[in-house]
Amino acid sequence: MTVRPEANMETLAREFGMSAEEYALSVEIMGRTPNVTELGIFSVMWSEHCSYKSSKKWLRKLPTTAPWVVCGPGENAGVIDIGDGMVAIFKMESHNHPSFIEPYQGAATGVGGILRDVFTMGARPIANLNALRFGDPKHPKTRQLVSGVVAGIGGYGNCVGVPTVGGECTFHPRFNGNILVNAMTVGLARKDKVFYARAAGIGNPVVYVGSKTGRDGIHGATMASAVFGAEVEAKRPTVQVGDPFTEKLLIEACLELMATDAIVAIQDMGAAGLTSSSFEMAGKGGLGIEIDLDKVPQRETGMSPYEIMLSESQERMLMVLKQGREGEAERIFKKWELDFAVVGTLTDTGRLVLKHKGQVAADMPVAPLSEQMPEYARPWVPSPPRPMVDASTVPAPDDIAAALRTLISCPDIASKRWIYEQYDHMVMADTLQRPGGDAAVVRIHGSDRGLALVTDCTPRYCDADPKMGGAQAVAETWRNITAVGAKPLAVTDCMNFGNPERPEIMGQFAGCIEGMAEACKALDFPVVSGNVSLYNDTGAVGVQPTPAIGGVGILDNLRVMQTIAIKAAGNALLLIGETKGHLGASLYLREVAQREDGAPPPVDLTAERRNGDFVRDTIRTGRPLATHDCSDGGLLIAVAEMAMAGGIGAALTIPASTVPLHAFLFGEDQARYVLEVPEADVAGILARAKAEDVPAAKIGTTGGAALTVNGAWAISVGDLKVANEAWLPAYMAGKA
Amino acid sequence: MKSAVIVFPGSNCDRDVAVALTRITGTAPAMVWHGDQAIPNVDLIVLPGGFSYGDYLRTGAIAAHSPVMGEVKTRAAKGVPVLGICNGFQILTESGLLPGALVRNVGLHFICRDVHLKVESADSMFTRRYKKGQQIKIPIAHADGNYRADAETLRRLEGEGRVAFRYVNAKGEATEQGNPNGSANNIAGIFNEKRTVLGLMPHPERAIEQLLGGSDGRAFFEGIAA
Amino acid sequence: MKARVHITLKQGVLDPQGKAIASALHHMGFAGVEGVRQGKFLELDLKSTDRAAAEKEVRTMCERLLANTVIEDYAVELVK
Amino acid sequence: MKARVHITLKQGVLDPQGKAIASALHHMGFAGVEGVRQGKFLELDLKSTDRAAAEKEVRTMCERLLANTVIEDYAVELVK
Ligand SMILES: Nc1ncnc2c1ncn2[C@@H]1O[C@H](COP(=O)(O)OP(=O)(O)O)[C@@H](O)[C@H]1O
Ligand SMILES: [Mg+2]
Repeated sequence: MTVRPEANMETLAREFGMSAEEYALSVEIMGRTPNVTELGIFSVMWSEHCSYKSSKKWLRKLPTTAPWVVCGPGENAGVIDIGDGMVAIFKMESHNHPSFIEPYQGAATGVGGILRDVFTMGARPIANLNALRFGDPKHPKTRQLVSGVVAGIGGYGNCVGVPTVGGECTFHPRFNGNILVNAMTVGLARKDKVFYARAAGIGNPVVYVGSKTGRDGIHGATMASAVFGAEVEAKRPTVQVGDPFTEKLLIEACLELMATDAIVAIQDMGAAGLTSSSFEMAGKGGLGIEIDLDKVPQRETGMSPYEIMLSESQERMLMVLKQGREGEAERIFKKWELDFAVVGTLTDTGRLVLKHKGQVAADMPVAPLSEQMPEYARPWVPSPPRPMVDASTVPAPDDIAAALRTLISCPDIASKRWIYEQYDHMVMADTLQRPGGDAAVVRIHGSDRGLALVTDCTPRYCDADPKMGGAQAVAETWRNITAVGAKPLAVTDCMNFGNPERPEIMGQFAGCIEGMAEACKALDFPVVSGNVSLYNDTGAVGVQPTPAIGGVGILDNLRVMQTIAIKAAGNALLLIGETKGHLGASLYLREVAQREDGAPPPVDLTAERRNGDFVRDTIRTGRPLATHDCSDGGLLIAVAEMAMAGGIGAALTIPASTVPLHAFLFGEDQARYVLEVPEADVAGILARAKAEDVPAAKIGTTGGAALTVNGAWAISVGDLKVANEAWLPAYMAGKA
Repeated sequence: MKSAVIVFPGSNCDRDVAVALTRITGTAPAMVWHGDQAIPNVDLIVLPGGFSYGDYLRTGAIAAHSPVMGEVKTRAAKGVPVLGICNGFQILTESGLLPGALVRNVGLHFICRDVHLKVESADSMFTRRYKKGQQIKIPIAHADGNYRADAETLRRLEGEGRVAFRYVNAKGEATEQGNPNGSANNIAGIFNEKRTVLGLMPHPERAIEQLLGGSDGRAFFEGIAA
Repeated sequence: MKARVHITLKQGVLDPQGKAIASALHHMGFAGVEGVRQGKFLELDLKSTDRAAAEKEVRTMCERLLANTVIEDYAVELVK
Repeated sequence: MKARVHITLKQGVLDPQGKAIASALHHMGFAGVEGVRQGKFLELDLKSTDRAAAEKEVRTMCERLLANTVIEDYAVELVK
């Protein structure tokens, strides 16, 4: 970086992605023209990625409290009380842009980053999940992106030894130029051992640990906020390489030091590295901080203050220790062969002062950078509502079995085994429900309780109706947790949208938030952490709005845990919830009728809650043999998945109603579950449902080697399984 | 039954195997940091799974030169049983305690799933609670489990009955389809000459209770405890 | 014809493998090692007998598959 | 001084990576590729200025750590 004359600072600010107003504000805060290092710091701190300047206004609408919420949004991750003196700490984060440029390293460092957000708070990470959206399978880049992203997630998570227990993966042409890679980590800590980023204690040492700082990823944070264009090529060197081995050592070393009481505050170095971590710690504590950049461990020679401060080298942490505890901390980090350096001290000046080779390289006030951080009320227009699709106008298939086969093998429903078998989902030996069901269940080590974990979102619904889609994403997450028998507690989110400077994109954002907020309130399912990724567009094409939801629930009694697999022949299948045959924005419409239109299924939050609570109670008291919710593809897909998982067929008898048969089978009405129960229990459950005003009906009987509907359209479970399992491996081998 | 689990930087199944040993043998193992050259007096040394040193260079290669491995070799020579699971197996071949090498899976991917195994020999402390020919289901989780050795070594291993476990299909046949990683002769685990050292890629410690998806690994630890 | 391809990390890109190897060598007592960088080495057997054409083709393979040009450099060498 | 080390699989040892690369190249239409072998390439920075001593030391490193001589061959080359 060559030093430029002051006159060029304004031009440089523009290159750094700052607006004219933002630059003027930075001059005002400084009381002078900022130098290159200072300007660089302003630009990353005020980048969309770090400042949430376009989204903050909306995020405030989300409910974030509940009696069990220990710490909501604002810290590195959310913290909830799960009883027995324990807390779960979790968050989801995007690594979309880096993963598009370099899928392996982009995805890998995404996992590394979210792990650090969680263990920096004192939690041992116990599970990873990931929500992936790729472009059209036929698009020439898609296969390579899938391959690289999956290998990167596995490569990192497997090596650090945290099981990757779930996630989702869907495809749509709207993601051709912008894939979504969202990673979630869940950790466990003792409630009295949670660590925060608030610095305290003037004179306390500021300590740097982990890997050395290199020139990697400089201005990565602003890249994540820039619309992709032709200049993507030029930005390539900003890719960072992850080192999961060092991360593993860092986890162990941090947890070892956290077992003592030497740490005052700790913060990982994520986006905008040393800059955001030092501002965050000093800012939260209302203090100043002085850093000697020459003490920062460096991998390369001749690094400028600008480069050191903006580097996004991975696997690094910053912490404030109690005075006199440096030796003890150093011994631990040396044992784990990690870099350790006291790089600065806390001051009472309220300023960040950087020294470099005996000179002051930057001297700026801490508080104004966050207090006067730009916040935009960007113009927005609501998405026009799409018309409801009348099921009777959608042609019925000639052959239900053929339609089922089409759906069960379509990219969005096809088995994702090819993906999750590349993830070590069993390490730590507490994975009680592996990928492939509704929610993963991970035992709380040494206890007989478990956490139910899931990620969910249906972007095509959000695109059709952002508000309904936002509510649906929360509701489906809640439902998946319920379906394994757990009580849903809280969520994290990852808001993936296009360019917020376009009013229709802001309208999608506002709509999704509104729907999410309503659902979270109605379901007592607060948002405790999250992440926003904007500018996911290329040219005029933006991604489908995708508010990915990561949910956490508690299963107090592992013995009642439900799986989706049919357990035996001769049992009844019950359908809980009302079926109106809603085909708008459904997969049936897209994959079989070749139409992508219509309003998404309405989400009735009262029904959602009532039906879910009923199912959970039934699981606690009555023990169904299997439980599965209905989502993509509707009832018939849900039953087919239960049959494939158990290797046992079923005969469905759909009650006569005004709903056309194909709409009953493939409609994506919400708030529904399928339960396998012994015949003897049917009457009791139906009576209870009736008493509680929960729609419920027997819709079939398990048994045989085939799935049939009203005595016809038999399709063997074996064939279904082949169709369901074959697509992804064949596609990845270039054969589909 | 006293045991020690060696912890290398990057080991990540150390706790899992310690839990299995504690629950099934009734005694918690000593956890020995790789930098320590002293291993307590024990009846079994375990090299756990994971990614020692990130599996950089070659899986198990750097760990094989860790200070503690000198002592492991000395003990092994004295007949102290040594068990290497997954990364531990890779460390055993890299350090020469077992013959051959483990290279990248034929499909090139990391694979995590249950596999069927055939117990080829019940004639060791590790396998004595199984029956020869018994078929069991145990998970694997590795990218480099493809066992390779020259023809002469393979002949010797087979001839001396030193193949402990073999990958098989659901019907118990050692076919290509039943072989998840391309290992020569479908080999999943082998003994040293005295059958006091065992290396295997599958993870018996992940199969010790029904809740985890299976308990076929229990007999493994019961044999050790017996 | 044979092509020998060296694929190395671009300058400044972190090399976790090289770092781990260097530190292992130190622990083993090889104090004279100041740094290690790890790369890949590929040998390709080619049908082609036209040197210039072969080189061009291998370079295309590098761009499209063999090297990850975001973080790696490559060098191609033709040998008979 | 710098040492360049090539580590290649011994003849006859299965090379899944090389095989996969060759087949990927075929799929991409590079029909002229008859086979690919993948190896490693290490660059070591050494303090030593004595060429012969350095070479000997690097060979020891190869024997003891860098190569697995059960399946791999190595070649050492000193530069500068
Ligand atoms: N990217 C992924 N990573 C891990 N597991 C995945 C991934 N994609 C899908 N899965 C797993 O496959 C199963 C089915 O996924 P999905 O169709 O999204 O479930 P649902 O319809 O219940 O939302 C789930 O258990 C999920 O965890
Ligand atoms: Mg589900």
